[in-house]
Amino acid sequence: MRYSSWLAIVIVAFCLWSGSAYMHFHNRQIESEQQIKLRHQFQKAVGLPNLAITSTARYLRHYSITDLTTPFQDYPASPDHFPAGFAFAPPDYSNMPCPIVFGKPEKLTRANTL
Amino acid sequence: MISGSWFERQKNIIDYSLQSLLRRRSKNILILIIFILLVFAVSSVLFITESLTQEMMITSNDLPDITVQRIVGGRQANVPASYIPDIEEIPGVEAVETRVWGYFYLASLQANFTIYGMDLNLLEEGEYQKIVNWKNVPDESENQILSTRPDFRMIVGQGVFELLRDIQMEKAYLFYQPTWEKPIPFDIIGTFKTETELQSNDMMILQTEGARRVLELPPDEFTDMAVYVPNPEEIDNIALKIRRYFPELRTITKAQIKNTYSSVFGWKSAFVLSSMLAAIFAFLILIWDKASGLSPEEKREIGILKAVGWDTDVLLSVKLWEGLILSGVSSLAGILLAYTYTFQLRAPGLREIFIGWSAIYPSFQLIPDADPKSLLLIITISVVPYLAVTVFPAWKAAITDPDVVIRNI
Amino acid sequence: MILHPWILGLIIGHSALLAVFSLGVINAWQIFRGWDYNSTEEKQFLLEKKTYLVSTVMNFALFIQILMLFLFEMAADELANVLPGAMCAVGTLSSGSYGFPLLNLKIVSFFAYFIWLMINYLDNLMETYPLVRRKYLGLMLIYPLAVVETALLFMFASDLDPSVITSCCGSVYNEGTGGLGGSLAGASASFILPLFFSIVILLLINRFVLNRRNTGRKRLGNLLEFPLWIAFFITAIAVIISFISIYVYEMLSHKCPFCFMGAEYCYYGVPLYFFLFIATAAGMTGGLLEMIEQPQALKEKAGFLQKRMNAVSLWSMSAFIVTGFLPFVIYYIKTGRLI
Amino acid sequence: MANPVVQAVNVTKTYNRGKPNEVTAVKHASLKIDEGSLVVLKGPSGSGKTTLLSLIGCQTKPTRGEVIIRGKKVSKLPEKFMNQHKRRHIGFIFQHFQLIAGMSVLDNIVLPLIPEGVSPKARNKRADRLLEQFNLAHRRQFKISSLSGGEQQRVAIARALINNAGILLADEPTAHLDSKLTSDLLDYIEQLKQSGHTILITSHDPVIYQNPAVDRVLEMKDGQITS
Repeated sequence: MRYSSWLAIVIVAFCLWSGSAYMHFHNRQIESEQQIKLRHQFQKAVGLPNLAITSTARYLRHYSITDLTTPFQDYPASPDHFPAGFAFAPPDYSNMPCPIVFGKPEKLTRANTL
Repeated sequence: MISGSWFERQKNIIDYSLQSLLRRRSKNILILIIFILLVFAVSSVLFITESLTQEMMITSNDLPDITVQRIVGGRQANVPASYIPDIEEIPGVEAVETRVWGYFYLASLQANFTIYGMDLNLLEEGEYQKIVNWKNVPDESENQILSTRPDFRMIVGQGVFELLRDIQMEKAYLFYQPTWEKPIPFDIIGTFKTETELQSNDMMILQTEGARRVLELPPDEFTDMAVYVPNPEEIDNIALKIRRYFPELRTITKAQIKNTYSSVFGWKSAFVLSSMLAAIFAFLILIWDKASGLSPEEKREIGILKAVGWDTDVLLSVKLWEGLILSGVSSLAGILLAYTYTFQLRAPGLREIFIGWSAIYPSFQLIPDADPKSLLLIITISVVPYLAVTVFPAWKAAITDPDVVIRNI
Repeated sequence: MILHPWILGLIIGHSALLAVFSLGVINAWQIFRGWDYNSTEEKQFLLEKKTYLVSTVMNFALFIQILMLFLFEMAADELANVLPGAMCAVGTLSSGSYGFPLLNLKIVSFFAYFIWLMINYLDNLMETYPLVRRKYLGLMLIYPLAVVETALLFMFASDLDPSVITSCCGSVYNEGTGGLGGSLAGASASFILPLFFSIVILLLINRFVLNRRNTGRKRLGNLLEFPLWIAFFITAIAVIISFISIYVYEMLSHKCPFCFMGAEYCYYGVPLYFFLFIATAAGMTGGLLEMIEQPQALKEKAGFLQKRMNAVSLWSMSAFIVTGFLPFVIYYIKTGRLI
Repeated sequence: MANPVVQAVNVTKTYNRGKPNEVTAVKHASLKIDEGSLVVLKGPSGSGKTTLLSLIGCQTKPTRGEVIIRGKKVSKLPEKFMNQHKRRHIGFIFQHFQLIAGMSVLDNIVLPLIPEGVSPKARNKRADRLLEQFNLAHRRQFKISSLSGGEQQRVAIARALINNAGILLADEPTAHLDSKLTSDLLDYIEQLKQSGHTILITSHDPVIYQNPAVDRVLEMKDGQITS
């Protein structure tokens, strides 16, 4: 077999692969039409900007409408750690007593075993 | 002597380059794998960035034209209702809407919800109806409670709903603030459809009055205002006017929000990319080493080729074709892998960088956005440095003297 | 502001370009200093081998430069999303004081590389390499272009100030400078179009009248090509801005030479600029080749190359005019009026 | 008498000039070889035969003097043009065959044609003819490493002949062959001579230089041609 036929096989494989990727792309585009419509509706109804992908703190959830000072006041359980804050979680505060108490005080044990 | 065309000559050279690549399979496969991984990493980051920016851009046209906030002491403060008539009077302003929203941190779940107050009846009618999965409330008595307490209803995002279901509060959630005497239950009358989850995932939409209670917002005060301006050319002017009349107010236009968006994601992806620079450099050094440290076997081969009449520039083209084929194949494979990983597998591992460490994750099903421009960028980032690094070693190899073969040294 | 994928891409590409070019220049210097055709020293053999390195390196540099031209335009376009007030690439380029100088410099260096490579190609056809010293001297003279370019890129990148997070929050004035504002857009189509076509006609007259004659006039004609093609390039850009773009966007106010390179306009600008650059580069090279006289054999070879270059430039020019005026014709046929 | 096809005028080759290990391998050597003749260059090892052969075969450039192949002064040419001339006029058989071990017989044979831009079809046609001639047709796709010494020798000859060069240079072709294979080789060489090739062989093997087919025997000693 000639060596360039190897390349041809590789290229054909790539074509198939890209074809399947394109099919996925195309299907998603069609699917997303409905999705986009619904999202337009939602956006119109609510009007709050930014995506809910970082819902932790105000300066992350709505960074396009918060101010630069917010990192210092925001995440309820965290001191500021802005430069890394977008990727790393603050220390685990779950051992601390939960300030919100439902029912009787003796239930106050570990906060996250509600 | 038959002499072929320039084209035929290039074809022969490509043929030979392939052959020589395949003959040194083990060495080249190693390079191929590392190369694919690098391209894969770079392009996944770029894909996610582009796609997220795109996601934002899709809906950003429905945002209010100007968001107005009040700043007191350098911090955002509530907006009293007294501003509304003054702003409405500015020519060009169509409407001023007041908004009530904020956050609610649930320490036990370490989750931060976004609370938004609006008239839920609005959602029950017209086109908005479609964005909510309404919950049938079969129980007659509960229905009664519902009707008697219309202020304590809410619609939640899918992510919130799932969290609440885990703590058995999927029917109603008990809000509590320290100043209250006792918790108030809020009935969940619906959830937002998953199609909107990228925006609604952490949202709790409450009836305005209820939201005021939860956010402890006094009557006649609002979180911020949304100003609607029908003429897009006027937006900046009106924002300027608002700032002139009321220096304590801050205006954020739709365009500024869009800018922030692309710059934040651009910054994030460049951050990830530059942290990968070390890996890229390591790879380039590896390539340099592989390309310049010729084995005696390879040196002999080049000597033979030179001795049977190959020119230096033919050998150089062989080397560069080898590089081009290797880098071309791996960048293609890397890009395709990245596509599959990002949009079909939803980028496990990488998505955490972009979605942070929140407790409420959206499912991260992004709409693919494959711009040929970014493909060109990826290819530039991967192929150009590779070839640049191989030029000198390739030349070094190509100038091997045929003497090596003849005198058998 | 350096942290943006497109800026990173540009920086990587330019670093590669500069690194590779520096390698070429170091070797060019050695060749320039030590070249002696009649020598049989090992050193001379090594220098001869180095000529291969320099040619390869320069071919590669030209390749990167073309890629970078495209990438730069796209980066500018992409960054316009980030910069307040910038609507497209023009906004990005004019936001700092380095954008347009950088673009111009890139165009100049593209032509310089192209011409150098053509002369290098010609010289390599000869067994004695008659132009060797002059050509490497030329390479060293081009080198500062690459250095300045890279420096400008860094300045451009650090000069870009999105200040978006503050501008959203603070009271930053949106300048809204979407227009070109340059001197080119100021020129109206009724002034630029006749100028452009008179240059085209001059070129054609030059090509088919002067060049047909023998000896002295032919030489003059070929030498004239060089300035004529430069003029052609500049007026063509002006025509694109003041006339072609109007019909591509079908809007009187939109005069942007970059937007139509995007997907929304089916990448219309890519072939347009491709033809323009090829026509100009080939035309300029054809004119310059006339200056080569010294060895008779070289002059003959240069003559052949010149003919080829002239043909290429002529065809590309026609292709440019056809592509350029296509939107106008289509618009005119569809609506029956001018904008 | 025909014109000399190969001519060396006062050739000198010095390796590592100006260094402590400077060696002059060939000193002021001159020779002329006529069209169609078979010439043997004999001499003890280290006498500069191989260097002279590689100078004639355009593999290295002389330090001083001229090498003229078919009327063209090749020694001053830049490598590209020298190589071109070499590809068209000279076939070279190396002492250790110098075949690329990982490649098949066919691929090895067609190597000189690749930079000329000969299409694979034309290449294979020519190679097949030579394979037939040298009894190698059944080994066409074999790897070089699986061939015997004699077969490798034949492949090396076939490769030297693939570009239809009129001049054939062989460096110690019998050094690694037994007597049976040597006589086979001599047969081939005689055949080639009959078909009009000009052949120059270096050897210190009496079987070669005492062969009746040899037209001329030159002797080298200490880098100089003594007879």
